[in-house]
Amino acid sequence: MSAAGDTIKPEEVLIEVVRRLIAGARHVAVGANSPIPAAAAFLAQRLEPESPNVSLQQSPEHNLWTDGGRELFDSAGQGRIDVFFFSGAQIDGAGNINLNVIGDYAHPKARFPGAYGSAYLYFMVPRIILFRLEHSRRTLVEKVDFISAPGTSPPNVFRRGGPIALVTPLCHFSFDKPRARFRLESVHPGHSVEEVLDQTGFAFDRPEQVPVTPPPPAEVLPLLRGPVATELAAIYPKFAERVFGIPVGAAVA
Amino acid sequence: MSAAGDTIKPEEVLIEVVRRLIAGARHVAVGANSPIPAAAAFLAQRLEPESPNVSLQQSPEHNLWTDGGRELFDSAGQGRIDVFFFSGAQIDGAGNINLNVIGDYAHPKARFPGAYGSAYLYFMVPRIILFRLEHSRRTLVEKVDFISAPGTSPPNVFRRGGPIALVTPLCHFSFDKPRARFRLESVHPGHSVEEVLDQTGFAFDRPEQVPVTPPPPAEVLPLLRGPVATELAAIYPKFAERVFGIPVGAAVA
Amino acid sequence: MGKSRDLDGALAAISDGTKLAIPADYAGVAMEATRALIRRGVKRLHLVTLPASSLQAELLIGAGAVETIETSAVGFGELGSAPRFTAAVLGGKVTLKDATCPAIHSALRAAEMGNPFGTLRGIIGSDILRQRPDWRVIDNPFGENDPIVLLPAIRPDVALFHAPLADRKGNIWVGRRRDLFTLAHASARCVATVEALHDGDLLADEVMAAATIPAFYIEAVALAPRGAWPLKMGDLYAEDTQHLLDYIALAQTEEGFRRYLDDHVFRRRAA
Amino acid sequence: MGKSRDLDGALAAISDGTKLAIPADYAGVAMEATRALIRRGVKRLHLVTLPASSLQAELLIGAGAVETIETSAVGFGELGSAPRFTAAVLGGKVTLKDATCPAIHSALRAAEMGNPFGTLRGIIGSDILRQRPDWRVIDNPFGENDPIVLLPAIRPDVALFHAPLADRKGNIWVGRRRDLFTLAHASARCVATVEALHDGDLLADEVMAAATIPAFYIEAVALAPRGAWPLKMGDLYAEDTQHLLDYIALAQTEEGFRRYLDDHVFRRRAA
Repeated sequence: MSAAGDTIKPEEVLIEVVRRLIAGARHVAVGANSPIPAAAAFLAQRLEPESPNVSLQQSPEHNLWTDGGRELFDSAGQGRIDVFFFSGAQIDGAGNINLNVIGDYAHPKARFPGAYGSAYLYFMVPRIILFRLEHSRRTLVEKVDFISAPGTSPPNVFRRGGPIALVTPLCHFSFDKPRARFRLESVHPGHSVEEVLDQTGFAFDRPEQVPVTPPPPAEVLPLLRGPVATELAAIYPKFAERVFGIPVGAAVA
Repeated sequence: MSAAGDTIKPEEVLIEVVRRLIAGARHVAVGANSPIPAAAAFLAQRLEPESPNVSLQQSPEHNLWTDGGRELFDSAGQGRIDVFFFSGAQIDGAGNINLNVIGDYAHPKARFPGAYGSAYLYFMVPRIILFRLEHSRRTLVEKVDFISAPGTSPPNVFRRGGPIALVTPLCHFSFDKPRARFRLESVHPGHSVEEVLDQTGFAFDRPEQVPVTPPPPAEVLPLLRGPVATELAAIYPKFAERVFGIPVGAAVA
Repeated sequence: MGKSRDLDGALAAISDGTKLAIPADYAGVAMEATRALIRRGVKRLHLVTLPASSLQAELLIGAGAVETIETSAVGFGELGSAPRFTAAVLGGKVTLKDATCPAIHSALRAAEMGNPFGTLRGIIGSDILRQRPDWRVIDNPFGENDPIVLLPAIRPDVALFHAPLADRKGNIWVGRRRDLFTLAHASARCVATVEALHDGDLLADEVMAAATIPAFYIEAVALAPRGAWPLKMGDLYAEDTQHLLDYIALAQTEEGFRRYLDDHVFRRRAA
Repeated sequence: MGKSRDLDGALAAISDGTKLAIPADYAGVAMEATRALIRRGVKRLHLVTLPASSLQAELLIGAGAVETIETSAVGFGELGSAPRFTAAVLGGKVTLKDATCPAIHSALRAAEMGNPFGTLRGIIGSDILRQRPDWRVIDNPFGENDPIVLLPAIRPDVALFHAPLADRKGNIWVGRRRDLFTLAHASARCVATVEALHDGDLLADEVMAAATIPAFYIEAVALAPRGAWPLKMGDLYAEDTQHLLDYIALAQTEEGFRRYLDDHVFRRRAA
């Protein structure tokens, strides 16, 4: 347990898990609306021996792109992007993600913004990390209503990437590609395997003894809550306010 | 006859013919190694009521491209280029041009630089003007040894452009696309239909009475030999020296 | 003088039924022009977003100006969903052609190159592909049993965007918003609003020329200082986050949305 | 320090058999680097020119460094033909893959996008197509009886070019020589020589950033003032026309070409 163990927020645990998953990457690209991945990437830039390139789709000031929005997709197509992140309104046990609709596509019950680049990047980036702040049977389902991007593909379909992990406030799953199934890697401090079983709509593998997720170590926390939180507030003001208590507008002024 | 009729150089007649052929164009693009088209285009910019865009592949200073060399081909594909120019080691009676080899391709007798963009632009630009400074049975042949770009295409092949004229030191041919044949439009001052028949390796149509090509009118000649020649010398020093007597190096310094 | 117009004059190129291409927020969104289009009551637009949109598509859809939208997403990122877009899709009031970002890039680049289709890896197995009968899967002729997606080229009638600078000839400096080149090239015509006019010729300066769309692609330019408001404009000004949050709250109902239009779109005309 | 190397160090990425992509004269040709490669005796290069070349391909071919060249043309424009290229083709000393400019653009852009092939209108009926069994004609699936050409993507091992500026991180400012972006993106690695070093971060200035290739595409950078000589370098210096005319005259014979190499390539090493 870290020194500040009991005050650690769920988002901070997620950021720490993501930080470990992106270790050693040369280029971490972060899509729009992804504050947790952005925070983890900013940490990696400060902590990794070989500071990775970090590009934020959301922020021209924090990106390395000079050839338009297409350059992210081109770079992924060229094999230059090692890590990307997705969430999903629904994520299912086979790693399929749904960013489009709930219910029948022609007459949906709920509609989300859309698939963005997921249907492409999910194939092209070796390490896709899924994260979902709501861990429930509503979000983690047996089968998504709509496959925005499939978790796996038949062997003849060109694919160099896909999901490697799913991170939630309860736990960290890894993805077993040959079996197209998730495996419970660890449960976050304060939660239990029973809770995960209870709240997860899909079947998953797990070891006999499920480890506890290590929280952010003592040397990481001040970095996260200090300079990284400030950097984040300029791009994700609402998130930075909620998690780190930085008032909206403070970073812009 | 213009006032300076007897001193007009063959290249000046060609430039004048080209100038008339590009009348009304919105965008005249000139490839590498094309001093005569460049001169005609510079004249058009000074004389046309609606000054055309003129872009020179050879000269970044004289072009409007800001998206790389590909932009010429992209623009042509978009239908934005009205006029382009080609020459050819051989040009045949069906409008085929050869910029590659003489003899058998695998064991050629002569080799030229290559096709450049001809195999594409010949299809995409509505008004392609062919010009050839050597009018002989060696250059204007019944059938080219190698088709760098074909004069016409079957009706199912997408094609919005092609040759409209062939200009030589002797005469001006127009191209009859449905018949895939050249037609003699006019013979330049000082030359005859017999000479054209004698020096041309392909069969062509002609009217009963073949007109004489009008030489550059009196108001065009000073423009051509003055500012246009100077403009040209910066890009085509050898041509400007030979035709207009401007020493090589004068324009660069 | 050249291609400069007042805002309404510049927007004359956009009429009912126009296939209108617009950029994502990071590339410069012509919001002042969008409000002018809504005031004019434009109808039946076919919107194409390169590749996603937020307030621009949302307002046009809410105002009933859009018949079809081809997009990879409409939303406000972490601020929330786009309420009028969501309502219009759920209510069947707009034809939605769901796409994915690089598909729209590929289809517009195909138009830019004069090709009838673009190509795209990935997507196979996505229901997006299943919902797009206009997209085709072929067997890569250079591979073996290697399916790959082809997308018909998208050729918009008009591209509309907001850029930092224009000169008096109509050359537009866009900086690193390179998607705007694709939009200008792929579209038959192009209308831009700009923050400011540049004295002199943007193409005469090699440094500025490198990020300048030449005037021969541009139909009309209108001056519109802070013309992307309340969205951001690169390094020039930030998004007006509070305004967007207020909008999202208001636009949860049709009635609230109408009030927003009255306050922020129609009132300007009276002013 | 970072990606800066001395010239020979930077060129370590190019070895015997490398598939090497080079730009046309207007985009910035790394001539000083080319001379260094010839001095080192590099062999069996597979040259890809985007889309044509003059002295660079000519010298490499004359020096016996090239096994295959894929190009739309090698020549000196109005100054004349490229004598060693011509002799090598006529003598069967080099494998020539004849192309046409937009085909090479399309094939490199396909690699840039991660696509297995590029698409191209035109060409049908050209003998160039007939001589390229690696190109395919398919029936456009969005048309009817509408043949169209597909070209396998070209993925060079290394791109080599000359640019005006680099900063200490390895970001390269290329101005409007936008083909260099395509070369850097399509190639696995990229080596650049530059006229000068820029103090500060090219990406930190929005005006410079717009025409800057980010360092993460760049393997190594070497300083080479007047590194394109005797070719031109945009608005920085003109082509040395007299030198090229002298070269063309000398290189009409193998012996004359060897004398040129002694005088202008090998002598530099001794100096």
